Amino acid sequence: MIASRTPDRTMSLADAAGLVADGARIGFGGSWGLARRPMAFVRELIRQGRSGLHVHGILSGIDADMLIGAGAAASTVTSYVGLDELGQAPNFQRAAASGAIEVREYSEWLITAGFRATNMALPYLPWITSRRNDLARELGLQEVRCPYTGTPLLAVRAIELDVAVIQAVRCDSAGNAALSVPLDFMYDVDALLARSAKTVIVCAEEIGAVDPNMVQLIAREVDAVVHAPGGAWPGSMNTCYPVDRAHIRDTYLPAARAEGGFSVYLDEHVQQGERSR
Amino acid sequence: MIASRTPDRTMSLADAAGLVADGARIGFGGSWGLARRPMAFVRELIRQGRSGLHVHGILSGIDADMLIGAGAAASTVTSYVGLDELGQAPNFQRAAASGAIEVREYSEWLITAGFRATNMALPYLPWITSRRNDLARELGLQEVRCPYTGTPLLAVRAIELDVAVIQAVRCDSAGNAALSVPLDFMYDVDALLARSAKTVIVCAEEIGAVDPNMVQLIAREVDAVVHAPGGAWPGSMNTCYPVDRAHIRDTYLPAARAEGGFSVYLDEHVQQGERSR
Amino acid sequence: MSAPASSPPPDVMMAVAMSRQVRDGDWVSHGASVPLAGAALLIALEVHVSDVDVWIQGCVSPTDRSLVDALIAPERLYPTTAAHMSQTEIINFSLRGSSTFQFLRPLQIDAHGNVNVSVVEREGRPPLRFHGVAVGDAINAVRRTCLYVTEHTPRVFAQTLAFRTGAGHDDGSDWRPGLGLHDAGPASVITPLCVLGFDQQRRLEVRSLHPGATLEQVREQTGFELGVSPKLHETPPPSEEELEALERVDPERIRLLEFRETRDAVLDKLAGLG
Amino acid sequence: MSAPASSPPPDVMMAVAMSRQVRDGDWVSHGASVPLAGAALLIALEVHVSDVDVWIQGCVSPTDRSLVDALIAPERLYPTTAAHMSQTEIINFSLRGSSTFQFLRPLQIDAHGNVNVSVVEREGRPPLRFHGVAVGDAINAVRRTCLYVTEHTPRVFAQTLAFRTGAGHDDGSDWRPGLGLHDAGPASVITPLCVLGFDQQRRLEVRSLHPGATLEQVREQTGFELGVSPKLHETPPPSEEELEALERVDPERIRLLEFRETRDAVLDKLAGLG
Repeated sequence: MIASRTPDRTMSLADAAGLVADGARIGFGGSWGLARRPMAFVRELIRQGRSGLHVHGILSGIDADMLIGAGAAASTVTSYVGLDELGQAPNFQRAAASGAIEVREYSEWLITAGFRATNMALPYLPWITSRRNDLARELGLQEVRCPYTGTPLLAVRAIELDVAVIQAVRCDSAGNAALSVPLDFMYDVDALLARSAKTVIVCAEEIGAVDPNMVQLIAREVDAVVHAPGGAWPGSMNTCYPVDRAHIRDTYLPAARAEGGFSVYLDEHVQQGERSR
Repeated sequence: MIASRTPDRTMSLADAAGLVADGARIGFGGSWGLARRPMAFVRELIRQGRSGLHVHGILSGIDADMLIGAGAAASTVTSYVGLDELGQAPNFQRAAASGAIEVREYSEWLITAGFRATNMALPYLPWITSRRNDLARELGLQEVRCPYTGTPLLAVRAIELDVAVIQAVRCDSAGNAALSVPLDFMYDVDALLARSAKTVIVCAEEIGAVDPNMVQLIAREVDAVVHAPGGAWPGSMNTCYPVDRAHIRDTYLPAARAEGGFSVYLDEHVQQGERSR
Repeated sequence: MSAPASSPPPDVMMAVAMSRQVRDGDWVSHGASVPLAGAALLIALEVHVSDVDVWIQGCVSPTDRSLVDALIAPERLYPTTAAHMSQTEIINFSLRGSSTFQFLRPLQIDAHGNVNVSVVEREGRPPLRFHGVAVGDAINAVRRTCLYVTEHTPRVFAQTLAFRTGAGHDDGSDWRPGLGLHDAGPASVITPLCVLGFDQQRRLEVRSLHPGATLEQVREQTGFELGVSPKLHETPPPSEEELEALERVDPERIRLLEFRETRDAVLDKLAGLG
Repeated sequence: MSAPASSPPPDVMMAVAMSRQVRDGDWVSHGASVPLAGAALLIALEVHVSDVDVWIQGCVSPTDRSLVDALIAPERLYPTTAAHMSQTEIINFSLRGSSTFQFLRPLQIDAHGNVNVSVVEREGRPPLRFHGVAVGDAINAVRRTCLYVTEHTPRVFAQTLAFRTGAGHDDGSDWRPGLGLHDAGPASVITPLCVLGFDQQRRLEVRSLHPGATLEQVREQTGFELGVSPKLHETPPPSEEELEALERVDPERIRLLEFRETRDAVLDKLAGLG
């Protein structure tokens, strides 16, 4: 009798970041701009000098802002890049205004619609909202008609990713991942985003057995599992730790706001590697 | 300071069945033909003499068969009517062959697609499977083209219900319902079906507080909560009780198979009311 | 119209006026990082309504009514919630027309309640780009949206929007039928000066002036012709009950985060909390 | 080709032949009430493959490998599963082409692997209506489907189907590209007599004959012209390992439920189990 081999998908942060090519379409999970964002992974991408990334998120935050500040991003495809109640994302604001990055702004509902389409292997999904606005026009969304009722609908094009990276509360070594325990408000759309990607990387606070009722990504859907405790810092991680507001307010934001000031931040807080937290 | 009123949506089985009109489009939840089907509710509909029902299910079973045998059904709209490993559903088979009921056969994927459309308030959902077959032809499904890729796709029309009835493991008096604990294989499509209905009735094995992580229907989505312990009998209920195989094999099936024999079954096992089990 | 000796501060008057827009029976979908709207919602729950459901940070009707928790520590709401409702489900729920009320804060509003949340034009410099998040969808799907702005200026109430993030009442026509949309859209606008509603032509009109504000002042600060409701009145000042509720739910005055002048002070406070 | 003195019984030969269709790396989506396919899958897991994932009754790769539990007591699988995967997600997963293998049992199969699971024609009486459940979708989306039938007759292998529930290889053309479908479809057919595959024109051909079966017999029992693979051979009889595994996973011979003659005896047995 053969015992099933349980695949071990764990790898180092460096090896996992090595799965991301320059110019990749990469999506980051997370709930708002400072919650559950895979920052350890973002910092590793910067240390490895990745460039030309097309940064996707359903909502984005400090992940996108830091990549932009490091010159690693070519575009953003998301419905939000900001730091929540702490304000705007300075690197994003500057790059968007100067045209240094391309901004492809979706609404939150439209971008989930694009990922829903990919999840169902559809090239588009019809949609009823975001009508008669400049957002849909700017995105070049076409109109379709229901063949039964004649209703005109927006056609949201499927959004595909090369890589998705999610910071999870817990994951086993095979890849069964509990993204959020208890469930927070974006856990299920993080799974939508992951399922739109060819390669899925889970960074987990803890590696270990996961309650089968709380598995939000199945091992088979995950390509790499990285042990990244504290990996959402300086953002928050579910019930594990809160936002490091002092760091963002007193260190991150001033550096990001100063023209040319961000390289000092990167030298001090990124290039020297992850600290244990 | 006002304390929030928690609405009490509990009502008697009889009152809840009174919410179903003759000729209603009614959907029943459940996992396969003999699992988690709201049979106490079905029996009450028969006792109240309901007729002309359009019986929907993602999968259907003894619920549809019993309603057909009682002359309460005008049509079935589902991807399965059967008694699982115990075999075919005799009342359905006879009525389908004779034309006594209209059979609108979907595939399981197409019918969930129809409910997914309604869940997103779409009049149709594009779909890639069930291609070049007689099922799609028989249902009169149209083809649409993706406006971006030109891909021809099946258009599955949204399916709307007047009433949905779900047998749940546990529900609070406001209507927060755990359909299945632990999660079985159809819990989420039961929620899809419920969310396609104007009126949602939850029959629960137990009335009481529900773990917020296990709530699959939110109180606001539920119109009536019925305490119906043992309500899935003679089918099974999740981990609560198994199928009463002896009853189905030795009593139900012979009665349903005999031409004209089912009225005796109804007299003995339905008309006399629910027994405590 | 006589102004009282001391008018209530704009954050108080706005929170209270906004709270009165919530109705019994509502399902309120609540955004993040909008503590003024949060204060209004909590006042409503404390004083005005008894059977409202709230969706906030993925939680359905948590019994924790602390504004600071909702803003910066959503994990404290989790143990007090009746149910978690995922992002996909709340979107679907709203698409089906079941979400009946939401506060939205635009950068600009035109005469028909169309909104810009995306672009700030700057003289001699490229425009700044912000994000609409779900505004362009919610304003189409949620039955009644209450728009609010913390500055009432001609730049905010603009003849022409820099960018239309969301269609409110479009050109004033009843444009929703036939597009798969329910009857929905902006129902009111609350500013530091007044409460606005929509007339029969779905054009903004002044419904009530906050204590201390004048019609001339409002018109001067609005970039388009503004009608006046035949029932124009003074916004009833905050009641004792409303003020007590506000103090109860927001003792730290986190709501002031949404006002330009007090924003930094609130951030200082937040750094010491949570 | 010489038949051995005693041929293995059809349920054993079929279960074993079917088990050999599963490959390392497969994701197998498994249906309900198909214990012969269940036995085949469990033999595969016990003997042939080491890194296969199984989706069964909503459970992903439960370590409980009892066939009777999978058939009539799925709740016993729950505590042994790595994860629950909902119906919506398994459908999406399959639509994305990630489900690589599935057993399907049609009522009829034509020369290009199109299948009927819906209609049984009866002489002088109206046809009986059955259900395809997900067959018409799975045969389009799952990368390799293994069709199987427990009777090999001209009525089963029909020139013309009474109803086409699912398109296998249609008219033999490569019809999937351009329709949003992945490369997928029926890869093999197992019967009580033989193993069939598809030739270059996507037409059925005999690959191997079970011990005791002859080509003449197979052709006689097939309602259309049947090709023969240039590599035609005898189906290797069940190995000791395979037989032991079968005995281990299905000591009650629940698999016989799928054969007409033994169906009632199995139901008697099931009534006493679970």
